Amino acid sequence: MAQPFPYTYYSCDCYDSKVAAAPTKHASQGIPPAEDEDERDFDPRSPGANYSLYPLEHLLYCEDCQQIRCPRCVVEETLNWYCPSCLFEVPSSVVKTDGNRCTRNCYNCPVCSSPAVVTTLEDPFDPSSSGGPWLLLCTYCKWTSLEIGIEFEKHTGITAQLARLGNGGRTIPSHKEREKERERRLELDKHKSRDILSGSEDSPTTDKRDDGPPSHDDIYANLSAFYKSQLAAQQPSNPFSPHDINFSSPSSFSRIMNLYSSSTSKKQKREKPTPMREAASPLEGLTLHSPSTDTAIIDRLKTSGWSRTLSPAQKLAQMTPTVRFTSDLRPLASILCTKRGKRCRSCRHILSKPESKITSTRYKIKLLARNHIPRLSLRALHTSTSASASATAAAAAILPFNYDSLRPGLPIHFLLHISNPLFDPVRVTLATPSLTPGRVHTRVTILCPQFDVGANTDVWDDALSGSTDTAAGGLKRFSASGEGGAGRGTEGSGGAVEAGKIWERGRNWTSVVLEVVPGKDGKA
Amino acid sequence: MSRPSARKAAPKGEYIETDSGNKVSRRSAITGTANITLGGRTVIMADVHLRGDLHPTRAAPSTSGKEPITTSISIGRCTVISTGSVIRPPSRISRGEVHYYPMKIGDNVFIGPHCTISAISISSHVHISHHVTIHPFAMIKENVKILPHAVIPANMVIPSGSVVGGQPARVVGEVGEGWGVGGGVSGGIGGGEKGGEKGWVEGGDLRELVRSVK
Amino acid sequence: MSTQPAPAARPSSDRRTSTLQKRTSTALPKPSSIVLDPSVLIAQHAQLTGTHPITIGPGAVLHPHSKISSVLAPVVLGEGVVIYERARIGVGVGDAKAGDANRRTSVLPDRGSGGSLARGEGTVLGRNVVVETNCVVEASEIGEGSVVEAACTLGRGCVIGRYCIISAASVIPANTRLDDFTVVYSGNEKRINQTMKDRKEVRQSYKTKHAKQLDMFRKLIPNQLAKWA
Amino acid sequence: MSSSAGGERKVSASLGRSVRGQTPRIQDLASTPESPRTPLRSTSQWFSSPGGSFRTEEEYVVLEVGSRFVRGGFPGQSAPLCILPFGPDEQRRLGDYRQWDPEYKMKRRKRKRGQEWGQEHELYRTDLSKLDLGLLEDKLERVMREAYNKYFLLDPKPRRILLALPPRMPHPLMSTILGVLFGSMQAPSITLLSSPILSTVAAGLRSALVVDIGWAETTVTGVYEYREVHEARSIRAGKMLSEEMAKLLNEELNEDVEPGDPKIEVSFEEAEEVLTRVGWCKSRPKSNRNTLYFPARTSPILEEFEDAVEVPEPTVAIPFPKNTPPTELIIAFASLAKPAEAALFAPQTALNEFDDHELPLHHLIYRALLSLPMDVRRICMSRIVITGGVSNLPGLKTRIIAELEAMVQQRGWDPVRSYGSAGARREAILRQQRENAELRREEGEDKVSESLDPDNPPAPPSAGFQSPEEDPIDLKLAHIALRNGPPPNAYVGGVIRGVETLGAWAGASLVAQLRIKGIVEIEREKFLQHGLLGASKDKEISVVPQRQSMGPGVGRGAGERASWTLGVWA
Repeated sequence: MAQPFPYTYYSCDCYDSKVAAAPTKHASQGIPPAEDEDERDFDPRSPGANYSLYPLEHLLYCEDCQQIRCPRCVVEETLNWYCPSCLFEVPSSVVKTDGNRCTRNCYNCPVCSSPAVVTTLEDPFDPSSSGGPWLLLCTYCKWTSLEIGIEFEKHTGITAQLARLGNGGRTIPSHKEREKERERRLELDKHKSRDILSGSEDSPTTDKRDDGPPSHDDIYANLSAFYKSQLAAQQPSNPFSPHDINFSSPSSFSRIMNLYSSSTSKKQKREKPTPMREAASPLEGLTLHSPSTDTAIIDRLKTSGWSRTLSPAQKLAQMTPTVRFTSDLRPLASILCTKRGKRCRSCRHILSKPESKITSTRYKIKLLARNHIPRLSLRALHTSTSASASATAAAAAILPFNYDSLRPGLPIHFLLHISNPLFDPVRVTLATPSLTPGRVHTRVTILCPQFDVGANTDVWDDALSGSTDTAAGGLKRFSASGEGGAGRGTEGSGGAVEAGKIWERGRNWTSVVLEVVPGKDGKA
Repeated sequence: MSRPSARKAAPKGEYIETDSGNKVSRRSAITGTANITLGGRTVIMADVHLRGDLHPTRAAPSTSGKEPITTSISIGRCTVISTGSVIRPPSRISRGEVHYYPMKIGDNVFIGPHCTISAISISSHVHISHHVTIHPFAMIKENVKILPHAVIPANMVIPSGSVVGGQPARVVGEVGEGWGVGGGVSGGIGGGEKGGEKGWVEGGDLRELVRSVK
Repeated sequence: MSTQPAPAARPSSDRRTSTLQKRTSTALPKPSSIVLDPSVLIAQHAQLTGTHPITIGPGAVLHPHSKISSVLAPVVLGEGVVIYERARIGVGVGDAKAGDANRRTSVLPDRGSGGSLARGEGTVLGRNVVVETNCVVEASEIGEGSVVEAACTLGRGCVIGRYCIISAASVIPANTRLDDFTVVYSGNEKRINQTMKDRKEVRQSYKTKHAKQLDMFRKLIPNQLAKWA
Repeated sequence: MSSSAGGERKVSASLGRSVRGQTPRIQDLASTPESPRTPLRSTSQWFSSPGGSFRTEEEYVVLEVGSRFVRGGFPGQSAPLCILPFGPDEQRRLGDYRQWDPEYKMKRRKRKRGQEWGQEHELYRTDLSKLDLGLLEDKLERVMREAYNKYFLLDPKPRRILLALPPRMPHPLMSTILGVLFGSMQAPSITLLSSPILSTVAAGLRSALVVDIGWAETTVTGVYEYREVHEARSIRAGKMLSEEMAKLLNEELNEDVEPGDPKIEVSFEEAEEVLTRVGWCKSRPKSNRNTLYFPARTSPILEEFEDAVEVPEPTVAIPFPKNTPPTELIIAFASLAKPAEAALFAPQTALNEFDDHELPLHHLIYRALLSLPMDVRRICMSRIVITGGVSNLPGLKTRIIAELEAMVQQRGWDPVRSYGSAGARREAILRQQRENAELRREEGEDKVSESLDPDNPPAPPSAGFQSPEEDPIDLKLAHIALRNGPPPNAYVGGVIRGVETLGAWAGASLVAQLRIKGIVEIEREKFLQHGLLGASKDKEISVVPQRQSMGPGVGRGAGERASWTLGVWA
């Protein structure tokens, strides 16, 4: 269990407001309005509830709207960017150009996602001067860049080196080089087709000679180059002529589009067009389907088997969606993360604003809900033996999961503690369905449904006085939190449990007793 | 700064309390006490193992600043290390020699039961759940929550304010703005355990917790 | 495994141990005895218990509060083996703590069943095996140079190959066989450590580093060997 | 500010398109309307706004919202920055980190009662009766937040969104999705583009037959000159496929389970993983294998699993760590192709037994082609673009193309399937045609003549195999074309040909990079005011038949010039 039991979730108002706002949508859906009613009362077990229930520490409070603000009724705005692994701040200007990733030596293992370090392969017996060759090593699953045939000469500027290194060590031409190459070969093809008037269809095979099928990126580059050229062909070359505003403007494009529709053809005539055509060669981004690649993949599957293929997670993490085998993996530069401020979505007031310095953990502004709404906490009121049972019983009552330690029919008492952060007393009224919904019908009785909680006055002397008596049962409490909540605080239960009476009251807190009778579980 | 070695005669009990309020379980296993500093009000529980004996051999800058002697483990104030956890400074080979590096643990750090910790540094207000393994030279910043059974790979840096979990661990979320607020003196303390609410929260001020340890 | 530069190891040691390997692997359970090479380092509070023989090769290091138990079957530690704090070696050490030592045993085949002691082969750790903190090792064999990281549980009758790495907190169910160079990670994933497999120099540098580590321990940890010999 | 926009709408309906929360501009009046048939349509207004022509691509965020994944990134990138799934783990409460607990990770997830296969991995389904739009909104909202906060990392400046959607998306769905993007993501405007067209663009084509083998259904869309001209659907797609795979695995796993023990049931995740890792598709069965590039060993002899055992047939060991006890399944490689066979082609079943909504893929495609006008067909048939998640299954594309080719050879383009008594004569004709076809194939594609002239006169019965008529003018044209026209390859037609595409997202990224404006441009204020009904001033006049009716009124009626339209989505 990630969340030690017992815990408290708060439902944000945005749920209701959403439902309230719904009718328009419903109208468009044609759902009978009757549904709105039962949709209004909040069911914690409905899948939708997962999106409106939050732990207290995630809730903010908008003082202008006088409302809780959960993570989704805020608008977040980025303050600055930094790399989570080297903790360097990245200026906003380069963030985009770097593809939102760190350009230092921060890399993650493509297999298990843990950070990879740069280490050397050099023979310990005769250390070479350069200290190389270097490689990326995952300290967790021991993956190394050697497995994709990549070594580095220097231990610095990995990103730069990686950009030029393809898997298996072949060098990747830079963008410029690729551009040049494309131009050159396009020219070539033109000549070819000019000479042979029989219009020999220059099929992809003529270009297959160079390393295999072009990569995803290459195709994309070719395509966009092709389209650009086609669009440019329509336009006067002078980039500053008013025409050029329309350079790639859709009007011209769509004109090209419906070239064949008679309406525009005359206009075309006037500016003697070369109609925007389809890509005709791989250099223009056209790739014909070739069965050979398919069969190649299948054969590889057959031979290499499961272990050489990639799990869905590994695929998703990769930059290029087309990867299939472990040999296609690329080390992943760590994705930058951001410091963000939060604003109220409705009134735009700032709810939280961290200090922009990366190292600082302080906030300039932080309006927490915990300072405006009562804090609830629940714990079993029992001997340590049955405490765990009772705790889980309640869990079964509150949450969809069921524990085996649940003892049907055995009543357990819980202590509901409500503390008041406000400076005025509050009056609390509790209510619960006598039988919890869901598979396990647990009977919950609130012994004292109505009571007051005192104002939050003068914290300090209370702190001093509180110091002594709070010491009791601390060790148990500690172990509780350690083990994840089972057997929480077992001391106390001084008075007898009586209906209608609050259990205990402090300066700004009150605790009452709930009786929980776990029902028969389908399984247990 | 005081060392567990300098103990004042305490009443027989689970814990020996040092003059600066550190509580060290009699059943804890501490080797190389000379190289360990406890910031005060820090709790070392039973079966905790501190490997102070694995200390830097060549003169390294002492992390605690004041100490002339080499320090291998320095733990801040109000930090709780619970049952069965092992704290061992990380070592690596540098310039052909094995070298142990001093480990630093900040204030108000909670280390759950049965953890194995070799981090190079753990900043303040970090909450480490039970059965967590932290490999050498991991660096954990402030206000981090580590989920149970997480395995933090070596050299990993965990930025502040993140929740990490999994094997290998990755950042799986952010602790909310309100994390670690409350407990301690800021409200709710009046209740303490008696009122049904504990007087401390994860990542918050652990004084209450330390006080309650007996 | 990290590949930092490091001076040469003593090749002599290798030769010596290879012979030792043969001997230990074929060692018949002698009546209860503890055979310790004089170069063994046993720290304070390290435990050796049990009735069956325990054999520890040269240069092995037992950290404080490590526990070697031959209660049910003999234990053999090869040369340069390192056992860290709270690690427990030997058949039967797991049972006591089976419940809480690892919660995941529930979803794996119960280790009791497969771990029949009929073979009675006990536990043999090959040369330079490292067993990290809080591990429970009941495996019958772990090959040379393998590392068992912190808080692992190796069920009875497991046979782990050479240069394997069982990453932290993994659970190896009883009677599992792992090929050489296997890496077990993320709980249940397995992969082959190609680099280690293909590159001899990597293994070599790993060895030298291990040797250095051993030397370091000798410097730092007071030896209580006398108490046992 | 929404109110001000509202005022504006009332004042100047004719300026509607210019409303951006600012005052209308003259250029807007000048902008000449194009024919509503064009899916991609111009508005000069975007560029004529001050500094407009210098705006960079970063202005846009490119999204593709599929039924199981959301792809998002920036224009000019070849691949999306993030591909985010909708799994159950993505739908936990904040602070519930269960899925990171190793113990939980080890457990096999059971399918919830009354849930269909993989239902909890879907964002939406086109069948709205079972769809909780509120939940959809929640899911999408969270995912979009993740995308923006974890991957896009944009500065506070709001970004326009270029959204790729399947055509004919139910309007409630659309309005919900748009609602999220406008509401939570604060997008000032959203441009809708239909994914088949984008796939065509991303293949470098103008016309194509786009076969999108998605999750819930396979959609075959005839695209001609960037216009959808025909659409056909079948439920034989990813969902069925993975379900078949699950069946297969269950059988295999349960083989050695004692009758007493509970049957093993693999989870959706497991089936999915096996499918994506080692699933594949057989080539056409041996019969007339003229387009077969396949090793004889895994040919249809291995239909039965049994022979697979005898022959030293390659096997795959698939680990099932989530099984209790963790096992490893050794399965014949050949049988990993069965699911694709059963789910997508269903060779066992006779054609007349299929419902229209569950046609096997090759029949679906064939029919789609058949129903296209002749000249469109001959263009499309040689531009078959297979995309969608399932299309990554190795061997699938080859298979489909091969099947298609075979069918065309068999039947030509004759809609009539059985001639009864006239069969013999029919045969003769067919033979005749096949000979032509052979002849033609020998001559290869060199006959630019017929390819060159775009508006072909309606050709003899089978447009695919019309014998090229030698026309001097054509020849002349051809030469001219060759001299200063595009390479003839651009005009290939009449033969079955597969073309690879980079996918809809890449297409969208291209379009955005080239700054081409889609027909459907929705602006924030308007949408927030009126929702999809924004364009519905002329309810009564435009009653466009719609797939998912949301009441009349979103049609592209006469009044649409004044406001935005829903284009293909109407």
